[in-house]
Amino acid sequence: MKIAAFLPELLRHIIRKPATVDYPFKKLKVPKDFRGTPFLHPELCIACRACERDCPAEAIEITAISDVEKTFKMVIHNDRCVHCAQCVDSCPTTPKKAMDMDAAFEIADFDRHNLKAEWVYVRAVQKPKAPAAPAAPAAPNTEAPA
Amino acid sequence: MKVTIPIGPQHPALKEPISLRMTVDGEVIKDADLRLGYNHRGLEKLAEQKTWVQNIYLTERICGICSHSHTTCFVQGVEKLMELDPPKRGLYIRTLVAELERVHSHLLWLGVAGHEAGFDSFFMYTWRDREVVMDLLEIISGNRVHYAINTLGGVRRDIDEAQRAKILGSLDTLKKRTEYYLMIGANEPSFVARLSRVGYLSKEDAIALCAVGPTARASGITQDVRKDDPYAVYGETPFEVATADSCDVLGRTVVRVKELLQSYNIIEFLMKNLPNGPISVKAPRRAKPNEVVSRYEAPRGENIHYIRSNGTDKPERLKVRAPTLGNYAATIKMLKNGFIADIPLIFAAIDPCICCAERAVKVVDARSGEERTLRFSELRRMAGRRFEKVSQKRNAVWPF
Amino acid sequence: MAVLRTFLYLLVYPGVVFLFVYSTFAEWFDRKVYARLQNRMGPTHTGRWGLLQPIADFVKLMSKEDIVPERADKRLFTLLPIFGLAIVSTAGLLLPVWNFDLAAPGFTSFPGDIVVLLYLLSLPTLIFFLAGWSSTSFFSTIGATRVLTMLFGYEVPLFLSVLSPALLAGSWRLAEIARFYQQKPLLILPTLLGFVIALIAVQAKLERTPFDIPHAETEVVGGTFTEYSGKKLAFFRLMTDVEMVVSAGLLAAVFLGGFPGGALIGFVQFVAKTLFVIFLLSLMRAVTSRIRVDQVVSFAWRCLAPLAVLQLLIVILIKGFLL
Amino acid sequence: MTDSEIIEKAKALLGGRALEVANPTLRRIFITVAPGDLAAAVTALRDHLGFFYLATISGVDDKDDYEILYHFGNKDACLNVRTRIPKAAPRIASITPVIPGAILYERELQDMFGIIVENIPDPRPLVLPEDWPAGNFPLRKDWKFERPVEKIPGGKA
Repeated sequence: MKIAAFLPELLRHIIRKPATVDYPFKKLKVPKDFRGTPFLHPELCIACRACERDCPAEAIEITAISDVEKTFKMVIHNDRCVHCAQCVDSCPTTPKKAMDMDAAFEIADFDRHNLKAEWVYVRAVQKPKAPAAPAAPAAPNTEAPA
Repeated sequence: MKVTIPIGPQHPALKEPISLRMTVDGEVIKDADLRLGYNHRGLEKLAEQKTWVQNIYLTERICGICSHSHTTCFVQGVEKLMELDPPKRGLYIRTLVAELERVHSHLLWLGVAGHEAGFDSFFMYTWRDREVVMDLLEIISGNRVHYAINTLGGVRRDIDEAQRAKILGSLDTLKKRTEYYLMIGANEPSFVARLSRVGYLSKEDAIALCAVGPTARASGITQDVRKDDPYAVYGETPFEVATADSCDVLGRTVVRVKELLQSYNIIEFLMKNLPNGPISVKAPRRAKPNEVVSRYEAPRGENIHYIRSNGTDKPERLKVRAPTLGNYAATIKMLKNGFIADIPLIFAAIDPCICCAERAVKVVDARSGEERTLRFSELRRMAGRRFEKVSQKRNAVWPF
Repeated sequence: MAVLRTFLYLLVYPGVVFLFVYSTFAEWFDRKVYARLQNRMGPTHTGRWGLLQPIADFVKLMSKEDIVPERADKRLFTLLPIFGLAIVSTAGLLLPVWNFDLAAPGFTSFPGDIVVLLYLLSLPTLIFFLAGWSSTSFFSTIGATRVLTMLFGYEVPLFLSVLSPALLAGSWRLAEIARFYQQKPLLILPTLLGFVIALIAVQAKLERTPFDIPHAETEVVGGTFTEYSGKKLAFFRLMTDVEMVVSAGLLAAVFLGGFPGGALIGFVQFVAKTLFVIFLLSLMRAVTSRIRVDQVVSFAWRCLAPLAVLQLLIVILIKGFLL
Repeated sequence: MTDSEIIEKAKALLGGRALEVANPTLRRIFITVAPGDLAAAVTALRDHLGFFYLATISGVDDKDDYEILYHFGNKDACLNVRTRIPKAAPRIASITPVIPGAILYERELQDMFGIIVENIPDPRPLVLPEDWPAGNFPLRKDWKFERPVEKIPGGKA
């Protein structure tokens, strides 16, 4: 039973730099593959709805606009998304995945409508893995991700 | 003279909504009524409407601190249902994240115990050193809290050489700091005065009331699912079950710190003999009709999932029993004859994860009638009469 | 002219304005030291290094809604903070820093002012009890009874340990006690034991961490101040700050040899010595954990009181043989 | 004690009462018992086989009857005692005299399935709020709950 057992440790720290970071003014670096917000590469998406089916929070919504030109609209409800990156895992497109995760985590907002990200695109045709590099048709994407 | 004190559902000592109604005679608690259900989310009904893959992330959100334990318990059960055999490296990574979570959960608990006892410097220092583990988890799994590293048939992310070295490197700072906190916890007189002989739970009571985890192990029961029913790679890892027999909050603190030291050895063992190879196998979408009981040693105690499948891609029944629920009956027993000042400490001693255990209430109705005359009895009797008048007028607020 | 001097004397320099400003500075100093001891930053963004943080808190509280519980005795509930602040400010006037030379001391230095100061310092405890008692919520009543229970613990050791140096100096006048120890600095050593006891007892009087049981937020929510809000709570917070400055001033005057050296040097001495005492108080606040009410009383009677009597014995022996 | 030893001992202890015994995987034993002699079976298992720790009680809504599983655990295995009660007469005897810790899980059984647990020491609702409409029990298969449409306040639709 030592009186003031914590004293030496406390006194040692009185001149040291505090361990806390001054957050809004100085920010810590986010590690390499941090799971931030999901977003879509519209030119690679084959609209197979695998991500919509596997999303635990039902945050992905794919609607077909017109079957003639095979254009689709995907809405990612970022206010419902739980950032688990399951959509990236279940996305079957090879070699590069259509769904991807960036590192943005400061996405708080006053209006939940600002958290919806929309893409309208023509479905990419998934070339069979022919030896020649498959030239995916340059789909005219009409709206850049929000 | 009895005064009933409502602690909760909103109260600074309780991070989550739970209602404790203490009948108090002066500073001594006569009996306790625990009322839960304030954030019951109907998880078991919801699980029946989601597919196996979606349920992984649902079970992960049962508890914020021990999220990996519920996912692992669930994924192990479903792997048995689907007859999947996850590769060895995947199991090693899964056990590694389990132990890292135990380290961060116990360090968090040490801080909370310090804060409940008013020892804020201890709280600040333990939580500062907990950041080392949180950063490790963030580098491995991409997120500090919900790691989502489990998937059906293994894990989703691999560990490269740099991460392995970083883990081994930060182990000895953690070991040094934990031994320092064990010294402080056992030697700081004002802190020990708040912990020893508080919240006494004898071994017979712990057995009768089915206490789990560190609460039971601090009363001398060596009961640890990692030893009794080894899962993942605990069969091969050398470690001992930490127990104490002082049956009070100090014993639970010692048990948790010993478990921390054991976890460091396990992590070191895992990192040294991490086999190479694939980390997961492909999982089908449906599971044949079957049932399975899956058990897991969470930082707070034993987790049990009973899963039954009916051939579709959704479970027929998912029964989850979180460790805190098992300890509530024991908490009521501990609260009796304690002091008001000890309520937060006794309650924090079982490391309650209230959102996990949305299932328990228990009334102890030992209405001991004797009237203790105290020097301040006159003052308190006046207070008593004021409350009766007060409570009658606003009885809608406190339904006695 | 004399009226203007007394007016200035009362309100500006040694009086209310200076005391409030200095007590907010003391609170900033306490919070900054406490934070740095815990390896944190402490207040940093309000004013230079966060200096204006206590004032910012005070202004925020003054602008908040002011709720009075329905069953509470409204007049008592409202007057208590004002009484408390008044009592503690008048105690502040008695500190010996203001009368520069003993030949023509101001009107606030008279034989027996240490007794008045101690009495004025024990009144706030009664104010806290009444505050907790008159706001008829469960938690504040428990807080109130705890304030009284603790009072019986630390009051006697505090009085004994503060009065023993006065006994050694042979006078009840703070200015004379201070001058006695300025002339014979060596005699400060035997009273160091009293200084330690007084520090612990003052920590209990100010209800700071080892003894902040009456308003321990994890047990009884806000304790005595649960029902207070808005201006009343701001006044109570200011009152505890001023009480800290006054107690630190008392300890510095009695144990550390007062504040010699005319107006300017006396002022610098006063600031230095009170900040040293406040540093010791926040050190004690960072090192220990909160103990229970029954432990406070048993600790006080089993440990503090005997040491205080021992201190008294030492003083009497020295007075008898050496002087 | 390996699984087979436990099974022999359990069969010897329970005699005819053990209707069927299954051992699907290592350290998992399922014993089916008639509802009537549940308490006797639990006492025997607790005293002679050391199954004093009750992990939890799971209720399952199985088309025309309820299946209740009592999960016990000890050093060597996890033993699950299963009983079936018809939906028409959902009654079961409480095992709190044998294992006091079971009070919590029996309360939840009562709330979630509407199974009446006889001579339970404390019949108050466990998890459901006081003003929960009587008569509907969430975990029954026939209890449907349709989620309200999510209305996002403010801004464009």
